[in-house]
Amino acid sequence: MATITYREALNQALQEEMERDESVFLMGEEVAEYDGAYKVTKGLLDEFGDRRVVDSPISELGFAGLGVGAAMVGLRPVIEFMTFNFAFLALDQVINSAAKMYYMSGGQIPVPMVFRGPTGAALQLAAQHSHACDTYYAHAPGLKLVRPATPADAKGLLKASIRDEDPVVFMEGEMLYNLKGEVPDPEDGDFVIPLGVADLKREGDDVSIITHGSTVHLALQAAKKLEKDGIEADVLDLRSLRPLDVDAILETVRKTNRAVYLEEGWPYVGIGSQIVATIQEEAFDHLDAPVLRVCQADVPMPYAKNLEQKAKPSVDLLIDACNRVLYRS
Amino acid sequence: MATITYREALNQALQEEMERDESVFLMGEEVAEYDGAYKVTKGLLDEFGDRRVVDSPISELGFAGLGVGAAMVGLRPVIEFMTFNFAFLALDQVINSAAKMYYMSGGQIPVPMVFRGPTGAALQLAAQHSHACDTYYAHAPGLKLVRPATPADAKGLLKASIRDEDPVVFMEGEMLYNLKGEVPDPEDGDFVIPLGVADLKREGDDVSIITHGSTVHLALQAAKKLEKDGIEADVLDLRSLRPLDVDAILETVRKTNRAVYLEEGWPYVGIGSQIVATIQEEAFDHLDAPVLRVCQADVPMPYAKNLEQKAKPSVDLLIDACNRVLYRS
Amino acid sequence: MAETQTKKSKKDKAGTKSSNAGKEESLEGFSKEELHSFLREMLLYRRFEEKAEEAYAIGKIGGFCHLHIGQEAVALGFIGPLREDDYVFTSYRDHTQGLAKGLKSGPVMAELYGREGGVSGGKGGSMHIFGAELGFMGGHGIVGGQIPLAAGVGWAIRYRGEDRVCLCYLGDAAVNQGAFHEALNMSAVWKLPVIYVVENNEYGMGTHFERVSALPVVDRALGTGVPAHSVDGQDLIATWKLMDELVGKVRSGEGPQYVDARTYRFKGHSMSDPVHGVYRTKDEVEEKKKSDDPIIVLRDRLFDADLLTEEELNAMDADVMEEVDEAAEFAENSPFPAEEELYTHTYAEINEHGRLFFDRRDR
Amino acid sequence: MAETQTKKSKKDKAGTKSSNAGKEESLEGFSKEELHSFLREMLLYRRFEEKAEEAYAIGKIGGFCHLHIGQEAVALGFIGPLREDDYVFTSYRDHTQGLAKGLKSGPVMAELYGREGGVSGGKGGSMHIFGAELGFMGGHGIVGGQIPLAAGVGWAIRYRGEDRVCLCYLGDAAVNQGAFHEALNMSAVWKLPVIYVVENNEYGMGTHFERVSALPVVDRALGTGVPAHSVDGQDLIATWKLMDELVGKVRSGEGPQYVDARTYRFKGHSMSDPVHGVYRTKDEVEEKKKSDDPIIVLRDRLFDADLLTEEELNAMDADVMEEVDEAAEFAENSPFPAEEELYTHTYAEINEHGRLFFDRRDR
Ligand SMILES: Cc1ncc(C[n+]2csc(CCOP(=O)(O)OP(=O)(O)O)c2C)c(N)n1
Ligand SMILES: Cc1ncc(C[n+]2csc(CCOP(=O)(O)OP(=O)(O)O)c2C)c(N)n1
Ligand SMILES: [Mg+2]
Ligand SMILES: [Mg+2]
Repeated sequence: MATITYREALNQALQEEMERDESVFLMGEEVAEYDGAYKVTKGLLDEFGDRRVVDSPISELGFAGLGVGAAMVGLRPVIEFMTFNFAFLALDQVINSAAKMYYMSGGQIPVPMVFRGPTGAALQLAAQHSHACDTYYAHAPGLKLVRPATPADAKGLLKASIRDEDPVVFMEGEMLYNLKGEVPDPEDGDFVIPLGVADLKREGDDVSIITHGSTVHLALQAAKKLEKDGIEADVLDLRSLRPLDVDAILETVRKTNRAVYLEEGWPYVGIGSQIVATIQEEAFDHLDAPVLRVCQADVPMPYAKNLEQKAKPSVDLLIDACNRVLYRS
Repeated sequence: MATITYREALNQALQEEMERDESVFLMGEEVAEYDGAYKVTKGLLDEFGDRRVVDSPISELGFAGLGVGAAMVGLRPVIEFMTFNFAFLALDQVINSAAKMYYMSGGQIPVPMVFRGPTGAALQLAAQHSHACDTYYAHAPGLKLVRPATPADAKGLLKASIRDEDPVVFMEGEMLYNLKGEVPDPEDGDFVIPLGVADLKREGDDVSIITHGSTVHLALQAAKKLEKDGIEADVLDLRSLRPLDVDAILETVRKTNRAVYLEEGWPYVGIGSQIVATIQEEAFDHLDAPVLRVCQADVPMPYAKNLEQKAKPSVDLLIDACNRVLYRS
Repeated sequence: MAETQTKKSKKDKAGTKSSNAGKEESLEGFSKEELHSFLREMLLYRRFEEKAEEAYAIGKIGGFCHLHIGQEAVALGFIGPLREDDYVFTSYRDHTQGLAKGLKSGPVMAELYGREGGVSGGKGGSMHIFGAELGFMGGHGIVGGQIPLAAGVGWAIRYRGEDRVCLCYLGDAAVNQGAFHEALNMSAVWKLPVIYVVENNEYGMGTHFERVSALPVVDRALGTGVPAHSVDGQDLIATWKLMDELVGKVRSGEGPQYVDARTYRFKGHSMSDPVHGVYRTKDEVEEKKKSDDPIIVLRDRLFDADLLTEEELNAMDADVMEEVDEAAEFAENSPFPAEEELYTHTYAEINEHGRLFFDRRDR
Repeated sequence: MAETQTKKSKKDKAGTKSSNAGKEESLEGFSKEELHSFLREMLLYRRFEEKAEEAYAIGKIGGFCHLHIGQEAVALGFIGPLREDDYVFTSYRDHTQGLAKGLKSGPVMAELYGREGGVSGGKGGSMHIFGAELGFMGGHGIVGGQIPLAAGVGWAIRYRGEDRVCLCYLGDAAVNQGAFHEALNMSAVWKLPVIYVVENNEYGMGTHFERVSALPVVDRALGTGVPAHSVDGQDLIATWKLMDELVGKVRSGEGPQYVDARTYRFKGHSMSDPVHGVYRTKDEVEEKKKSDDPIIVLRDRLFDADLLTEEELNAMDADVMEEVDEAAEFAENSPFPAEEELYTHTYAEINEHGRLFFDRRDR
């Protein structure tokens, strides 16, 4: 085990998969000469050359579609969106081409590829650059959606995503790139985490905090604080949203009988609403309180520091929600 | 009261608002010379001329953005998407420009406009042309989202949407254009239905069927059948999804203690998931059974007639869900 | 196209075209056999579409159905010069291009019928004809959506160091899409082996191209750096020859090419639309059918060159009519897809863990 | 830009430029007063951005902050010739264009600080400067996103029969967006009164334009039918003159225009990026700063024409420095927005019925 950053973990995954499989290539804005806007692709141009690590023009729709086309004939493109904020421009190709191709061709044309990049708010990037975009991709059958929260998950899940036969939307946390964590050494063999397995990042019997992506760390902080107050929380990190580990969700809810969903995105028709629906459909009798949700405020993200802080989901809001499902407030 | 079609009702609304307000204009593919792909804009070119009824190139991103720009300086564009299937191409302008402009300009620049067109599956149009797109628009604060199910609602709500100071996504049912219904005569005064008021389309005490858009009619059919079986259903048509008439939802649920959400769209992170979340957050103790959802099958829409029928939500599936929340199955 | 067999026979013309006397059995470098196969092929497309029209009228085919009638030379003229391992993309107006790339008429018709025996198993329908093994890459319903996909296949060809070519059809109206600009630019920058062909039938649904563009189609790629060409797409021989030349350039690494192929559609935009209306007159359409039918154009050239007799033509037509009838029969006899097929092909890989589908119906 | 006040003074040059002797107090048709105001204005932009840089370094400004240093003549040269009731759009690199359109430096700085006194009340920040009353329409963060918006304002001008003009800046990298192609085509078809100006600083972040385009910037609009022009955007006078001419054309109904304005950015792409690196060398930047600084270019022309003394320049600079200091002070003293402002301005109309917000926090 080595302690490396989330960024390095992603970089290792890309490097290993490109080495393993000649059909994998990277394309996106600034991924080659600049080493990636967030330096995730650092060194890959040097190692693999400009055939396999390619700087694109600022043409999100175009290069997303180019990736889909290349995947249609068997390459395994990894298309980087500098951030998913810009991928709205490409959404037609992601939904109408990538997600539907295999189906509408009656199984003739799979689209094995990854769309990856950071999502969610960073610091004071304001309305157009602070968007947690999960909902837009989770909704569409044909896509898979992966959201790693730690360096190890980032590496293991990216490798699995690149090997998957379907189009995978792989969303990284814009604020996680410098996060450090233990990751198995490359020498110790191929480290792949299968999609669809949630990870219980902390155990407790009193309340289930379910979450995904960057907010996993917020959940862990809140759980620590709750612990001081005598409350033990399960923190379940879903890791992928399609496939979704429904069993793990039901298990924690059946244990604690109370749950809060925490996410970076907007509440209305957010991922949390689906998880709430799933829980109440499948564990209705196990619930001692309504499942509550803690999300971004339902507004475009403001720039001002104080407003932005208030807009984001916080440890305090989460603790408050936990107290409420425990009827302690 | 005259009995007119949904199409005519929309046409009347456009005609009246254009007559009332010089700043309203229509733009979209085939809206002028061709009278609209679905003939909604019939006759308007003749009446208002090609300054106000404008055929656009096939440039969804471009003309959606053009509409936003025109609204930024006070016009009231009504932008027609031939269908919302094609609006994925324009989503960046709808979300990143229209929805966020007023906020990020600190209230300097409102965007009073309507994006309208049909959504949902028609008959055998296959994967790329059969998309109920509600989720994509409901999620984003800054947008309003309206979904009329009857001619009267179509007229009254479109007039309200055009007059609204914010960007309104107005989704029509592709299968509803020929639907007939009573609509107040133009001579009897301005017929406007405010956004945010759900309509109880049928009353019953046993179970709440909550829905929006084209599936309202499916719900009414199911309710009739259930009646024969001694079950009386409330059928609540939400009519707009932002603003959402939460009070009406809670009222019916508090009365019947059992609810089913019916919608055309996909289930995962669908509108229904949000309504379920809302109900369980705000009427948890009133629920005698989990709220169930009936949606399109979670697959891209197939072309074959039999598969398409199976993919769509149906009266049978809805009745089955009602029976389940009544614990009758 | 009833007039195919009644219009002036070769004999009327025989005396006037003395220049053909004593010629070899060829025309512009094509053998009689080839020329006959061209004519047969285009007749097949025509009769296929007519059969589809019939089937649509009686409810055997549903949804949107866009016929290629009038544009047959554009299908054959651009796909004919390709190798079997080259690729073709097109829009929703895709039946005859599929046939041209080698798909059998039966499975294509069965796809229109939405049957199990259809090329896409009945899941795609008229707008989504696919034949992956033959390099026929669909059949795309979003105007302009196929353009970046074709660039991607071009990318893959170059990536693998192959000498294949990717042909991408698009409609005239599709040049107004941003995707066009983005994909052609990338193609030019990376010298991708893609030939973009605009089937310029003057209209996008009911909108004449001149109403939505300040420049003619051929000039619309000027800002991208992809070389542009024009051709009379109703003239099969001219089209074939241009394509042959372009394929040579592209195969040898010269990079992408762009073609404005003038053509005309004799039917409505789709089966749901009228043939003419406010946007074009009945006279315009009738005039075009007479003067600008690619099948008649080729037929008459063959008559004039003494390379075709009326009997041969009739036999040919009877032959394709039979093929088309068989295609319809094949479609008719093919069962509807099994209901379990609703969920298959959503994903190519059903992951071992987790849930992929969320409708909670029995599967 | 410390060298502004130390570089060769006019006196060194006085003797060599005899052609200026006996001239009126003007240059290329601009009065001395005008010329001084130009120089002061560009100095203000420079000092403003330098102050923003300082403030960013000490954490007063957050997020992305894109400076315009090196590109001042493009701001002034295109906005200067506009009327107050004309409109301007630009990208996220938007501070000095806002100043040029008449926004006060204090409220612009306060916006960068995210304060209540900011032009957008602190909600927009560096990338979203707006001044609706002055026709400054922002400040847009999605590359190319402002292009269709500007076409829309052009549409509205034409719709209302006004003689206003809409100026739309975009970066060189933005010409690769589909939005560019779509919006320019519509502008040409409908003859919209919009002037599209590419601030061609050669790079989009770390990518040189030649790596992502087969054609030079000026040719990239060729496929749209919008007439194209080139100008040296570091030469304020040339830029102003070209714009003046174009504004005349556009105001009189000639339709849209497109300009490739050559310029250069002296700083990193944003405050988070290095000034140079793999994509350009330190030498390249230093050389440009010396030879291609729009302020030095104008200054030296004025020195040479005996229209400026070093003392005047120093006074001018001191003056703008004071203005900029005051702007920073204004920003510093402006409070953070009240917390209740989190929800305001999401909607312009809070409907009487129904719920618009769904986070269930107290509001
Ligand atoms: C993005 C998008 N917008 C609109 C449509 C609806 N539509 C289908 S075909 C068509 C006209 C296309 O015309 P053209 O590209 O000239 O092709 P043609 O039909 O003439 O072959 C339109 C508007 C669509 N399918 N996709
Ligand atoms: C659609 C989109 N893609 C990517 C980005 C990230 N990004 C911001 S600025 C920029 C470079 C733009 O360069 P250019 O248009 O030349 O303008 P300049 O920064 O040189 O003024 C990129 C890639 C973005 N904001 N929007
Ligand atoms: Mg056409
Ligand atoms: Mg640039």
